[in-house]
Amino acid sequence: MLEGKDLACVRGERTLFSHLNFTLNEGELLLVQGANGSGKTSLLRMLCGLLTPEFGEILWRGEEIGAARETYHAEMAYFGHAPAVKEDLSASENLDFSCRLAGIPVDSDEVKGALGHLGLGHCLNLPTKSLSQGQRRRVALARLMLVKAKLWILDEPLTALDQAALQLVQTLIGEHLRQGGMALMTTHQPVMITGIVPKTLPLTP
Amino acid sequence: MLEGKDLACVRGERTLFSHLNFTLNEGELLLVQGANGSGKTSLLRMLCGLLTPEFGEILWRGEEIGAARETYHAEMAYFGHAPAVKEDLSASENLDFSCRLAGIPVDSDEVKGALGHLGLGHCLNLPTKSLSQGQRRRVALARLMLVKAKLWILDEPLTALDQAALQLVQTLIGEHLRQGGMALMTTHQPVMITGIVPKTLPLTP
Amino acid sequence: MTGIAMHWNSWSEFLHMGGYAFYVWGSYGVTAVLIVGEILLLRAHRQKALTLAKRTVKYGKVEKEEGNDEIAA
Amino acid sequence: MSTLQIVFVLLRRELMLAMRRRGDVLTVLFFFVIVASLFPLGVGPDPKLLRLMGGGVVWVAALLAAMLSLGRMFASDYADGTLEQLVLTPTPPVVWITGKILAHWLVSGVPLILVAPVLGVQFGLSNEALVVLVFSLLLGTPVLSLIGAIGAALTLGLRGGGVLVSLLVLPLYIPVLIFGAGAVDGAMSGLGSEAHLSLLGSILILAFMLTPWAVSAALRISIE
Amino acid sequence: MSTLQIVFVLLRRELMLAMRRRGDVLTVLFFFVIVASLFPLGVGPDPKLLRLMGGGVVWVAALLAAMLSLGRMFASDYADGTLEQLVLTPTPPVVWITGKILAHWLVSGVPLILVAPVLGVQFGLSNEALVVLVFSLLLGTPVLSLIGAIGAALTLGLRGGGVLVSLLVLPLYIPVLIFGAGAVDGAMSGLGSEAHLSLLGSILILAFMLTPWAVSAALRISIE
Amino acid sequence: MNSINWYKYSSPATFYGLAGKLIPWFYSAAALFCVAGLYLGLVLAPTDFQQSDAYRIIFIHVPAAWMSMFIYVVMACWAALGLAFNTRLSFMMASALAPTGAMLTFVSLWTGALWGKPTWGAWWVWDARLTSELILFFLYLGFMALQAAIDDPRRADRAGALIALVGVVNVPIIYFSVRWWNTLHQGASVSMTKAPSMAAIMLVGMLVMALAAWMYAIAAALSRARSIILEREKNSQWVAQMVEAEV
Ligand code: HEM
Ligand SMILES: Nc1ncnc2c1ncn2[C@@H]1O[C@H](COP(=O)(O)OP(=O)(O)OP(=O)(O)O)[C@@H](O)[C@H]1O
Ligand SMILES: Nc1ncnc2c1ncn2[C@@H]1O[C@H](COP(=O)(O)OP(=O)(O)OP(=O)(O)O)[C@@H](O)[C@H]1O
Ligand SMILES: [Mg+2]
Ligand SMILES: [Mg+2]
Repeated sequence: MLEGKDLACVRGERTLFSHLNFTLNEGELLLVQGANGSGKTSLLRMLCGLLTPEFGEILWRGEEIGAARETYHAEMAYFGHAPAVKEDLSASENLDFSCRLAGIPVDSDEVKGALGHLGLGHCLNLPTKSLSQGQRRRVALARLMLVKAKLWILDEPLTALDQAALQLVQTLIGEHLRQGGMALMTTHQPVMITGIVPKTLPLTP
Repeated sequence: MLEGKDLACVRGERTLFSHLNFTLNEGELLLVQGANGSGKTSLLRMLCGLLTPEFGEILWRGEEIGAARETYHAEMAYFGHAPAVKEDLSASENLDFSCRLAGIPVDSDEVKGALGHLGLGHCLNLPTKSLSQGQRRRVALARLMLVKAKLWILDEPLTALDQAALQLVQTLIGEHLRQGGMALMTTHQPVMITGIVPKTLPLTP
Repeated sequence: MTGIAMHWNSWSEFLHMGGYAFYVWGSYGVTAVLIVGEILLLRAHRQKALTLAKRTVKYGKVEKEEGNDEIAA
Repeated sequence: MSTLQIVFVLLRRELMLAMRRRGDVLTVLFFFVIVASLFPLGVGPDPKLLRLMGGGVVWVAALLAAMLSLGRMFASDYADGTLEQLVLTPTPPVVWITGKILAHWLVSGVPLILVAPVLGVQFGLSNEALVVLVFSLLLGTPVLSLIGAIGAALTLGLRGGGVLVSLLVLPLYIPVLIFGAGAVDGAMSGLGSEAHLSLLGSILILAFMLTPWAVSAALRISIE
Repeated sequence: MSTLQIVFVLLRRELMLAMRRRGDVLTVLFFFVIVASLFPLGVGPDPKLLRLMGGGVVWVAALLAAMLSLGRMFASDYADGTLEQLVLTPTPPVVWITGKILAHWLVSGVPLILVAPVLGVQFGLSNEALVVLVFSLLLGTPVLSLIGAIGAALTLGLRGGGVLVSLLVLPLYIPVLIFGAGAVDGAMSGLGSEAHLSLLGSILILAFMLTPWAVSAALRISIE
Repeated sequence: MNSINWYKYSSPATFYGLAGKLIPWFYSAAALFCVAGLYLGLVLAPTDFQQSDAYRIIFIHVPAAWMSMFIYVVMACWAALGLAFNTRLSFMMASALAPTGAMLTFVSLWTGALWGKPTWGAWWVWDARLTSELILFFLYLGFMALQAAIDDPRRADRAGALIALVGVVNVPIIYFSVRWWNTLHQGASVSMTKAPSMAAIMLVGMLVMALAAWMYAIAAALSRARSIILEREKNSQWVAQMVEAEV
């Protein structure tokens, strides 16, 4: 479904990778692996359409993602290094607005449910600036549950999370895959999702 | 020599720690331990005199560090989260200026020696903005070698370093201690310095 | 206060202020509004602080009174 | 959801954020007032001279205040990742960009329009000139937000962005300044200000149609 | 090393850094020129009017440019940890603070002084007035750097720092503006400008003796 | 520490209770003086032969102008005390005074403008006294904006205190420079009419109103200080006990 063909990435004056090929089908998880600075974030941003590849093309259901921008973005959710959470809004306001802006109207029960599922039930209405780093990332993760995208692109979703949250996120990904979703992620931590054998994609210069 | 008596620290509205006591003598290493956000950096900044303790006092050779500011700062070196390296200056210019500003005139051979020892011999004259994160921290570490302070206060000196550099830094600390220096550091990584049994100082609220 | 009598002959004269009603009452009126406004804001501030304190007490985040906290106490 | 709904949601969000950080909004407003008040102090208290300068000074102060408030337009969204998420919505960028510019104008342009008459009074402008001043600002400040957005988008994440953006944007502001201040002068001198105001109006329409595209391109460049 | 040597090393470092990022310095200079040039555009081309305003406008532009350049004074040192290291040197903070303020003035005040005569000519100032303008800037811009340093130090690391610093600093700049512009006006009107210049001089001496202490206190507060 | 007793009085908990008892008294005094002053000024005082009844603005204008300057000085004194002795209460008093001071500054500007239009024919002239009052307003706003921009209360306190002190050093400089600026040029077509030799009753009325403004300012500042204390000390034992006792 998502295909990368002969991709190359150049940042500054360095070629980070080249001749990269992969396919990702329904129910599959692709782990992008590599050292610090090897270009994982760059690859993920490329797959979102935020960065233009130096060479090669990226296909979504056989179409180039630039050409199919609207349908592609409607089916995709990106979780980046920055949590995309406004410090002055509360967790539920944040979620509400980000879903609406993505074109998905949600009601407040859904929002509450998602936040409760991620263990934020007691701080729905606090401004997020008084939440800890890990809690903010949970707010961002709750968005994934609401947006109901087909393809998840996750950049280090496991950092800053404690043991319980780690487990939760992995279960979340597992369920998503079992329901026919696909996911592509990077992480420096071990990933264990019951019933799923992830494909790996090593990045080397 | 360095003594903390009944120290307490309040950040924002939270008391991070209180009733903290310790002594650090020549040749000793004190490891400050605690979870994220437990106040390690705050304690170290307090010991530098950058932060005023909410309660308690800090003594250097029996004198309050505020009163003995000049002598204390002349004998102390701090290595913080931020590497204190100017991106637009080269590694050797950076070192040269920072030593001179600390009141220690150095000649260029010494600077070259220190940078060479830390494996930066080949990029003495590049502006530091084109160095990687780990290399920048090495530049900052080279300053410790030149300033010849009695007391080292090191905040996570081991992050962003690769295996070889880790080894090097620990050897450096070991030598410093054997020559009668003292060091106080925080880290989330295991520390192994031959011949030294570090004291530990756990931080709990 | 003998020798000082009420200056005005009628209400309307008082309100008219010798033709300067707009300026005089404009001054007094806006000042009154500002003072009442400030008092209302002060009350709102106090209510907010009280609810905050109550919530804090309810969630049990109260620190133990510490011997070395006499500056804080 | 329809395009209009998206703009509406965005506006609500931006206004809510502005309410939560009222301080920022007020600070820009007072900057405007202070800058305008500096001029009499520099030039001297002669009322005749001040009356002649009034419109121009208020307009220059508005330009500078608008320029300083540009930092807020995309920077925080860029820093916390919201901007990326907006780019990744299926909505065409031009739509939400228009919404953001509109919000910026509501938050930092409209307050200027509201206090401008007070400043005008301080400079001794006639009543008619005060009305024209307000009208010219009503037509001109949206243009400042629109053009400024391009500069703000281009300088995202650059060091020294503040001064740089002024260099990019101030020259583009000059036509607005000329027609805006010209309208007020026209009203003061009795020459009439319709011509100036209608030129401002056409600049507004032009800017409204073109700049969102330019901003969209600029954001793509900055986000890469 | 002696105190003087430390100041000298610091100056060398700051100037070297300024050379490496010439763009920043030039941008402030252009801002100065653009702001001063906006006025004739806003006010109209009447030469008499412009002559009357000239000194005041150049001085206001200098104030605004100085204010915008304040962001550079401590911010990057604060962000990369250099400021902490400076605080931790045995040298008394007042010494290196004086050095930094001096460097700031050399980098952003002196260029203004050099181009000011050109702007003065644009406004039709007399030769004598041009000389006085340069002198008044020579005495006044160091005060702008000195007072500005307090604002810059207090707003370190705050969001919206740019506009905030202007709110803090511009009111305090007013005496400098009044005497500076007054000196130029005095020269233009033939009333003489010695009184104004000597007042500027006394303000400079006062500021030079007091502000480093205030800045030192402000930095301690902001670094905590 | 030999000044334990002193600390006790400056302790927010003690102050909180004390202020709570005092506030009603100050409010009552303010209301009393205000009623008396208004009666004197609006009802009893005769019409001024020069300015007709427009002069009655004086009964708020002058008290507000006096208090606006006085409060700034008091605020700076609290700030200095706070920086010198590190007492948190002093900082809180400084922040509590600022909004009231700014409000009164605005009142004096507003009433002055409304007075100026009938007497001078202009809402505003760039007169020395007017201009320095305007700058005082900016100084208040700068203080408040700085405190609002800082999240950490400790830093906010100290930074605010420092800018208040810098401001108070500058106030005389600003005042004299503005005066000088204005009198040197003397281009203004209107100049401040000399204060008319006031009838005794006007003077008394004005003084009574000034007292009212003073009492009000104290009451408002104390009340704001109490809320600030409550916000800052919400984690402490005494607030918990107090809140629980109240519930
Ligand atoms: C916006 C305009 C005005 C402002 C900002 C203003 C400001 C002030 C200030 C700051 C004071 C106290 C000064 C001191 O005690 O030294 C004051 C006092 C006074 N003002 Fe105004 N004023 C304004 C307009 C007027 C007007 C239009 C009049 C009357 C024609 C007026 C009459 C007075 C009088 C009689 C006093 C008391 C005299 C004294 O104590 O020296 N003011 N004003
Ligand atoms: N905007 C940019 N301009 C120039 N170079 C860049 C830019 N962004 C990133 N780089 C460089 O590209 C390289 C790869 O960065 P990237 O963020 O993709 O790494 P990564 O694999 O995600 O690393 P990490 O594990 O630390 O997240 C780095 O060397 C970085 O310096
Ligand atoms: N300027 C500040 N104002 C308010 N709170 C602060 C400030 N600086 C730090 N804190 C808070 O103090 C706590 C301790 O911070 P500190 O940096 O000392 O932690 P740390 O032990 O060094 O953590 P880490 O292991 O992540 O480095 C954190 O909860 C932080 O939010
Ligand atoms: Mg990455
Ligand atoms: Mg730390």
